[in-house]
Amino acid sequence: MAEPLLSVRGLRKRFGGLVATDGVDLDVAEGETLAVIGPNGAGKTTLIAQLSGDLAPDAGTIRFAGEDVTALPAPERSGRGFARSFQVTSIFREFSALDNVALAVQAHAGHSFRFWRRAREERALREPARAVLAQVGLAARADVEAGALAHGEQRQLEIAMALATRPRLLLLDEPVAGMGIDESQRMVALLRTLRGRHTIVLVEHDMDVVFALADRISVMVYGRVIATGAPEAIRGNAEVRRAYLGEEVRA
Amino acid sequence: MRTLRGAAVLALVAALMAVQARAAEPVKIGFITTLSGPAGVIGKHMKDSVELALDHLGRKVGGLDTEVIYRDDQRKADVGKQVADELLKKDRVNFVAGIIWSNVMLAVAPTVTGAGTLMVGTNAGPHELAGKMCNELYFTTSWQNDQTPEAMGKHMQDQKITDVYVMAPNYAAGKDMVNGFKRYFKGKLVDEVYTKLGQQDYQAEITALRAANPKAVFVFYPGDMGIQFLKQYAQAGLRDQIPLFSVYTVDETTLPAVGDAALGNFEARYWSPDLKNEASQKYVADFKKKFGYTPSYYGAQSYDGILLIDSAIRAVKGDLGNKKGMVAAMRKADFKSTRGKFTYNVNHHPIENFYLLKAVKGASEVEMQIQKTVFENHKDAYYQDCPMKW
Amino acid sequence: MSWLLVLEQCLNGLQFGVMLFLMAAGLTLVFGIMNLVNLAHGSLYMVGAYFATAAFGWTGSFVLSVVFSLLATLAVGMVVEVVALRTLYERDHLDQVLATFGLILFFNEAVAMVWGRTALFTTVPKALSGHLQLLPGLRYPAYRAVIILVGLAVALLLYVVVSRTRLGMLIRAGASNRTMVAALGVNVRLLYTIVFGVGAALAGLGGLMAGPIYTVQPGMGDDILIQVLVVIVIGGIGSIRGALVGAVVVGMVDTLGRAFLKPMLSTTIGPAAANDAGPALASMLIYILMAAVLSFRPQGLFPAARG
Amino acid sequence: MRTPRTLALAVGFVALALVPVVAAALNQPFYLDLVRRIMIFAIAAVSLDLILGFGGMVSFGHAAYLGVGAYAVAIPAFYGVHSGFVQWPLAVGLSALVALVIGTLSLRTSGVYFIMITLAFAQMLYYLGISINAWGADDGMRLARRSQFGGAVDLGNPYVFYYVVFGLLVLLLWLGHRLIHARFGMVIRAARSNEPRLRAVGFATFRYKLAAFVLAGAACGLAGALLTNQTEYLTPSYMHWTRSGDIMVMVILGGMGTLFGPVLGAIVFLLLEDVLAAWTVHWQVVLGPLLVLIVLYARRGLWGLLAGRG
Repeated sequence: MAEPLLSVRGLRKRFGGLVATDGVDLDVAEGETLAVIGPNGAGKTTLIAQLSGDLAPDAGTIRFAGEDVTALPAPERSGRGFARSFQVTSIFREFSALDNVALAVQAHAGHSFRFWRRAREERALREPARAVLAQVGLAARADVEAGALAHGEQRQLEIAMALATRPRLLLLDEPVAGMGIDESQRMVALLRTLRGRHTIVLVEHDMDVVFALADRISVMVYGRVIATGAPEAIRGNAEVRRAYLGEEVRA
Repeated sequence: MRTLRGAAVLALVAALMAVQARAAEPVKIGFITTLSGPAGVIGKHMKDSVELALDHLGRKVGGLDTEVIYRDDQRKADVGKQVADELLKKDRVNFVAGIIWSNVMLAVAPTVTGAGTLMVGTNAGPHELAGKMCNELYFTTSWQNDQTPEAMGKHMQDQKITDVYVMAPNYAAGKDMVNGFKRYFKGKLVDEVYTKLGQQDYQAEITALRAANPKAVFVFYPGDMGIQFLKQYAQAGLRDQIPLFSVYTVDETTLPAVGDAALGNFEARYWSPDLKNEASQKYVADFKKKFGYTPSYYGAQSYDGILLIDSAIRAVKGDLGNKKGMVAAMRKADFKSTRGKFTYNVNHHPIENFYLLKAVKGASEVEMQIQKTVFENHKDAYYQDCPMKW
Repeated sequence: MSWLLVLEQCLNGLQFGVMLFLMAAGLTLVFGIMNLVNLAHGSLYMVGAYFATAAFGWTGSFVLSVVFSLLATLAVGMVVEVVALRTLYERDHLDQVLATFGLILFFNEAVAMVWGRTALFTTVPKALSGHLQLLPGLRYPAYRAVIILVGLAVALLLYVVVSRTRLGMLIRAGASNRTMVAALGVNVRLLYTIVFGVGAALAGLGGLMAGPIYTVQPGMGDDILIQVLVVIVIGGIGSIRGALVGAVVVGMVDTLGRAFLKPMLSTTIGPAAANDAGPALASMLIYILMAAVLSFRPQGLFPAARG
Repeated sequence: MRTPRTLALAVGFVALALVPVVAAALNQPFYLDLVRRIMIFAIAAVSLDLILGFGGMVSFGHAAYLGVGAYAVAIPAFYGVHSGFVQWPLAVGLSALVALVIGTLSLRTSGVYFIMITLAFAQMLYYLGISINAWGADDGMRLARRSQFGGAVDLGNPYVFYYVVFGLLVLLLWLGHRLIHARFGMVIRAARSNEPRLRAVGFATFRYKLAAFVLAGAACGLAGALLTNQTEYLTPSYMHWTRSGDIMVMVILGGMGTLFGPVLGAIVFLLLEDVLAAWTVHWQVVLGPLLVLIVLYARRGLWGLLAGRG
């Protein structure tokens, strides 16, 4: 195997007495979709936050495209091609959907110490933003205030914002959380179009979504990755069933 | 722009003509002081005294119908300047009087005199206005700041007191007071300590003071700082050990709150409620009767301010346009001042006596009692800088 | 300077710190639990001092005046909470700062209308007006010693309540997770009102103890409020322990700065310069301290669990 | 929804522009002074709103720049330099510099900590001001002359001074309008809306917030320069924390996060103060609860009320 795009070694983060991630190792190849699953409190969201740069790990390294990015803050990782969605929808609620995406474009279109020209009249920002909105199926909702969008649409908007930064690596934290069946299916369809074109790390509870999208699956329990493998292998892994899937079934 | 200037000139001319035409109209006096906030207590003393002066004059200053407009400066220089502008330009007052604080006065006085209106200060006495910035249209019925600490310095020098510990708040007036004190006191100073403006707790300083073991203490702590310092000084048990000499610290606005903690304190001042003269006794008696509390020097000099204006208007027979005549009349100080007869120096600041006062147990409460005269006809230290000649 | 002098100045610093703590405890509790920035806390301190002074005038008994003042401030606090502040909990801090700034204006003026602007007379009760001989050569005013003891007792009591009782459990839980407390079936509104009232009473306790040594007048709470804000920010907002540490640190730094900065400076830069720089620096010291602490620990010394 | 505001805006500007004419016609030059002072505080309020309303940075120490700007005029004047070409750029530059220092240290914190640390810095400057004897300490300094601009502009003429202030206010509003809709403004406003998201899409938010903080400080420094010229006096009390509170009240009263709200807030607050203070010495007992009511029931401020329900 060539050098993976993302390579994580020994990632550790504690909060007081609680160890959220306890020496996590991960490798994600270019173009691959890796799903991270695990019960609540397994440390998945903490893992995403450390990958995106919102949380500084206590120990361990994160290498991306051959470069050690462990010490880089979130904006700089974004500049290197990281993009994320949040577990709890995170958008600019007072701005229109198009503004939201245009901001993401703006972040990667030179500096923003520009004080004169109306940003909303910059075609270099608006055109790509419209294109991405169309890609996620929100073209018709471009001028709606983001806070007024339906929940599912807001999640789509988040994906659009991530895509607008032209990422190499997408970090998706439960993209279908809280969605109805229809919305959920639309999101899975959208994510399916991204497979292969982007490298994706996906944290998700919904097993249907996971098995629909993942090339490989890592299982996290109590801050550790207990198994990694192809979906079929994970489905058949007894330890995983006991630690995780069984629990899900009972619940 | 030119048309605008034209409009401005027209407006000014119109305003001047309006003033001229109203010569026989009632006299309007704008009185600026601090009425809101903690310092509002001083403003109340001043306002009540103005009201008493009006009563004594039959509500007619200079024989004219009188309107006094009180405005609150909130103890802020820019607000003082604004209300002064309002009094001058909107109410078109003939006199502006009052002002407690030096900084407010320094912002207001040039505004008033610059507009050709007479200003009668009834408290603040910054040295600038006694010296280089003195003005024909500016009078004060109080004092120049330094005169009072000079009196205390002289008294302590006369008594050959030495090893004196000096304390004051760390701001301009505090340093001025100490400088005034040192102008006449030449004995040994143990230390000079400047504390934070508005400080509440002096225990640390008092501890250091006791450790330094001086023979006397000289302080300047106006308002609530004084109340706190005196209480804590007494509570530390120093009242009986080290005599305390102060200026602008113990007066009738703070005595009710200080109480026994002031007993034995020495102050220097040009006026005290027990001053024996007809005008003062009448003022104090009527004031107590009307308002139910003992007046302070803030009040006495405000009362004087109205009487000074009265004397000026009478001298020009109600012709308020005759500024020259009024200035000439005011220079004579021809009115029954609560401090007794006094004269004006070339800089329009009083040449007056200063007394040593002591806090003693009176009939019901602690009161200030005159011990002796320290200065007779004392001039301030800045009048030679004043270019005015008359 | 002798070590006795240093010791006595440390006691002074401790006493000032304890006074700050009484204010800071209530403020930090209210912030920690209700997420409310209450600038009007200084007004409650003032109200406490006024009630005590007035009650002493009516009854002539120091003890009665203390009891009355504590209860009355508690009541005022609860009324203010119900009438004005309750709706502010979910608002952002800006709204809270503004509304409570309005309350300061109101209280200062209301007090002036009721009691007048002239400062009121209060003094240390006879029984406490003497001095204690702590060490040979070290006498300390009894009243100030009592302030230290009362403050430390309150700190201990608060510690026990917060760490050992059901109320304390709710308070701690409330600070970290409001919805959870509500889910426990606790009447959150009542809990808030009580906590606010207790915070008010603590401020009132500070005020009534301050009355005899400071000045009882309108606006007396404003300056100490700013210092108390410095205390809780240094300590970490929402943390009682932080409030205690912050208060003692601020009290010590301020007092020792005032006492020793000038003498120390005069040995290095000369007496004249020290006379100018010393007092200026001493008055800025606690703000410099706060800026320094926040530069290294943006959440204060003891960040509350809620981050 | 836009109509009442647009109308109010047009009426407001025409009214402000006509104040000198009306004042001259009615022979009431005082209103010139009053409105000029209001507009100066409006400039300060708009500058605060840039960071507070648009950027979500609740600075409780904004009066510090008012003071720095005022000192930047008064100190050169004290040494005989009366040229406004020196004083005013100095006021703007110096307050920008001070804001840069304060902002660099303060913006590491957030929430209440930010409110308090900005307050602390303002207090430091206040105590510094009252301690410097050479520059008047607590007493302050008188400005012997208003800033001189050669023969071009004579601030001694109240009408000229009025239109200078009016012009600067309009200029600030115009620049502000461009700024908040430009890329920079989008970033600032988005930072208020959701800073973690903004960082996640790739903005290093600190430098943009700091830049806004510095711009706001600079604009407020200009207001300080104008205020000393208005008062012809400088005191450190321009920097007192209650002054910061006043400016903040103006912003919120008028409606934060809008350009014209702070102007309206300054007008209403200072007029109210003038009217109430003339009516009763207990005016603060009215003003205080009024503030509480506005916070509780008119959250978008007076400018928001003008828009009606929308």
